[in-house]
Formats: sequence, structure tokens, C-alpha cells
Amino acid sequence: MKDVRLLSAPFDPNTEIEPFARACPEAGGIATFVGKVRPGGGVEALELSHYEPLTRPGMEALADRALARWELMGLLVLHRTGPLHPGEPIVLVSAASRHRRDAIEAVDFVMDHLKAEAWFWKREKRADGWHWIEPREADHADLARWK
Amino acid sequence: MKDVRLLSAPFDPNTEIEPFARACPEAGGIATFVGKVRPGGGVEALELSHYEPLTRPGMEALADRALARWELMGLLVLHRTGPLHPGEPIVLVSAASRHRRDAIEAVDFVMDHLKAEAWFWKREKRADGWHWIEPREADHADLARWK
Amino acid sequence: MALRLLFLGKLADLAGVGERVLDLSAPLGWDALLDRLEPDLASALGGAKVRVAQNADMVADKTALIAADGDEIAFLPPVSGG
Amino acid sequence: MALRLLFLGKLADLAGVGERVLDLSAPLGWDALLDRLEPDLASALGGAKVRVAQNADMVADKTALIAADGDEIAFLPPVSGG
Repeated sequence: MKDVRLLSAPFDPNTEIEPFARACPEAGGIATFVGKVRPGGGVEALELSHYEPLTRPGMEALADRALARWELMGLLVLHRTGPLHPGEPIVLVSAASRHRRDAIEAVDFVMDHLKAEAWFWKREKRADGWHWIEPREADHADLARWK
Repeated sequence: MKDVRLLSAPFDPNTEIEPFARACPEAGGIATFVGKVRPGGGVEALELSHYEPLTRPGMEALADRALARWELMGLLVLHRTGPLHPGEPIVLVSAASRHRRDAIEAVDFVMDHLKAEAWFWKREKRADGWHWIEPREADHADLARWK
Repeated sequence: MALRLLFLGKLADLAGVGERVLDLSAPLGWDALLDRLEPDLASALGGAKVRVAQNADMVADKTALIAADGDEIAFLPPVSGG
Repeated sequence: MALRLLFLGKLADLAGVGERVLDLSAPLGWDALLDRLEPDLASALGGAKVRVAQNADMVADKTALIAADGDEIAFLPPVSGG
């Protein structure tokens, strides 16, 4: 069970996780990560742009890699695009598996790759206007763990 | 924000995660693991026994270790006791943090220690009666990762 | 004077019960305590993997235990895996 | 004959727009394509970290690009971190 979606409107993590869990009744465990626009720090808004013909296939391929690498009964990958407000969910990754380490590691893997490799460009609005977010050193260190 | 509970009655992960997330509004990410009684495999029921005067302080101390080791805004640890049916949630661990790796690693750490060190004894009912569950080699390998 | 014994996990099966009360006239050392139990149960409790808590405090060396009136002695086999 | 150029991320700021259509009378090589753009934009697109996709396929060596009528050429700066 693979469910990969780009969402242009706000979503509620709980209403996504519940049907996913129901769709994987044989799973012994479900690991989930929900990332949100961090409130505070002077950020008034975040905007995610993407290039659909690359971004969507890239996310599908990433999900396939995780499904090939770990024994999963299901993998849910949701990512927002467009303008977001502080506190709004940007990303949700949920993995269901028989044994817990598979689910936890798969979520960790997918998050690291979504953050460092997926085709998203983010800019944030501060009091002095919009600023593009650059790649972070830590993202590459995170990725190196999976080589 | 630390919330550690032993539960003698069934719980719904979603109704626990939502207020936890609301209680940590500054978090950039929330990682969660929900473990359930695996359906199938001939298991008709699971029973968890514990020794309250050791089990509860042990869980509290484990949560404190995670809070000391990672930068968390909140940690939720729920564990069932008593008789459970296949498909029922046994354990929920949720961690809220500014950066995602803190939350994911903390959940991983707490789960490994709950499984291998917490004072719970489990027996499962099969067609031929009740069987106590022994420690697994894999549990100790999981723990060794955190030394 | 009495002692409460708690048998956790599969030790409860061996003891036939999760909890027993033992009357005593004086504090009991480890060997004297085991002498009051069935041989197969005593032998299991003596096993290297069974730990002991006295009034919810882990006992470092169970053979040095002195169980006194009102004590709760819990016998803890290895916890189950996940 | 025309070409669609897409400027992703901060390249859109530099181009002043996310998308441009370029008329062309014949296929354009990389240098000829950059010659049709403002110097500072052309210079940014030539940077080592900017990758290029032609009709949604990543181009291995952008300097070998031949952009033809109807092509969609996307300029991709490094993705933002998390």
C-alpha cells in the first residue's frame, strides 16, 4: 500500500493517519513523522514551490526505494506545496510494518531524502520581505547515513 | 511537557496525539510510534503484567533520560497493561522537537528501552493455551545502539 | 509477623499464584526464605536471571537479602521482548 | 517556433518571472540559449549548482543541451534544506 501525494491545500495529519492505519491492519507498528512550519523566529509565512514533472516522480521513486529497502506493509508520504502559515503541517510520512525498526527507519530515511533531495524550493517571509532557504550542511550529513 | 501513563483500558492513538501536538505548538516536528498486538500468527490474546512500584518509576526515568539526551518540547509515553486483543494498541511514544532528528531518535530510543528493559511480562494465548514471551536477542542488539 | 512475596511473569505459573503471604517469627535470609518454598520454585528463584526487589528497591545481591516483617519481596524474571 | 523556460526557486527572482517563452528560428545550443538572456541571469544559470531538465528529464551535461521547438527547459537551483 503506497500513497504519495502533493497537496496544495492544508491537511489534518490525524484524518490522514487513521485511514492509513486501517488500511494496514496486519501491521504490528506504525511510525509517523509530521513536520510543521515552525512558529516563532520571525517567520510570517512559508512558500513551497515545486516542479510537478520532477517533484512527483521523485517522491514516488523515493517511496519505492523505502519499500524495497524495508519490509513495509504501507507507506504514506504527503507533502504540501504553495503558501503555508506558521503551525501548518508541511509533511507527513507514515510507515506500517510487522517489526518496529522497519517502520521507524523507513520514516527516518524518507524524511532525510525529502528534506535534502526532493524538488522543493522554500522561501520564508520575514518583516523585511521574502528570503529563499538555502540547503543546510546538516541535510547532507543526514543523507550520508544511508549510503 | 512530559506525559507518562500506564493504561489498563484500551486507548485511541489519535485522541492522544492531537492534544499532545496542541500542547507543543512551538515544535517543528512530531515523531510517533504506535505498537499494536499483531493480528494473525494464531495469537488470540495478549496479557501484559507489570509491577507498578517498579514499572511506573522505570518509565518515568526512561522518559527523563530521553528528555536529557535530546532537545524535546514534549514527550508522551503510553503503555497498556492487562488483557489485549489482536489489533489493539499496546504502546504509543510521541516526541515533539524543534528539529526532526531529535524527535525521531528520541522515539526510537524510548521504544528500544521500553521493549527490552521496562518491567513488563507478556504472555500470549494460542489454541493450545497461554505462553510467556521470552526476551529476544534482537532487543539487546537494539539497546546496544544507544551505549 | 508476615512477608508478602510477589511472583512476576512465568514465576507466577510456577508458584501457582502471583502473590503469597509468608508468616515469619524472625527476619529471613535468602537461604531460609527459599527453604520455605517448594524445591522447584526455590530453584527457579535462585536462577541467575531472576532479580529481586525489596519494597520496590532492586536488590544488588539477592543472596544477601534479609527479609523482615512487612516487607514486599518481588521476584522478577527477565522481561518479555518486543 | 518557441521554447518554454522555467526558473525555479530563487532563479525566478533573478529572471523576474517563473516562466518565459523564447521564440526561436532554429534549435539552440547552451551558449546560444544563454546569449538570449540577461547577462546576470545567464551567469547564474551557468553556475555549477544549477541543474537543467529538458522536458522533465534531467540533463547530465547542460553545456551539451540542444533546445528545440516545443521544449520545456527547467532551471533548477539547489533545493532548500529542511
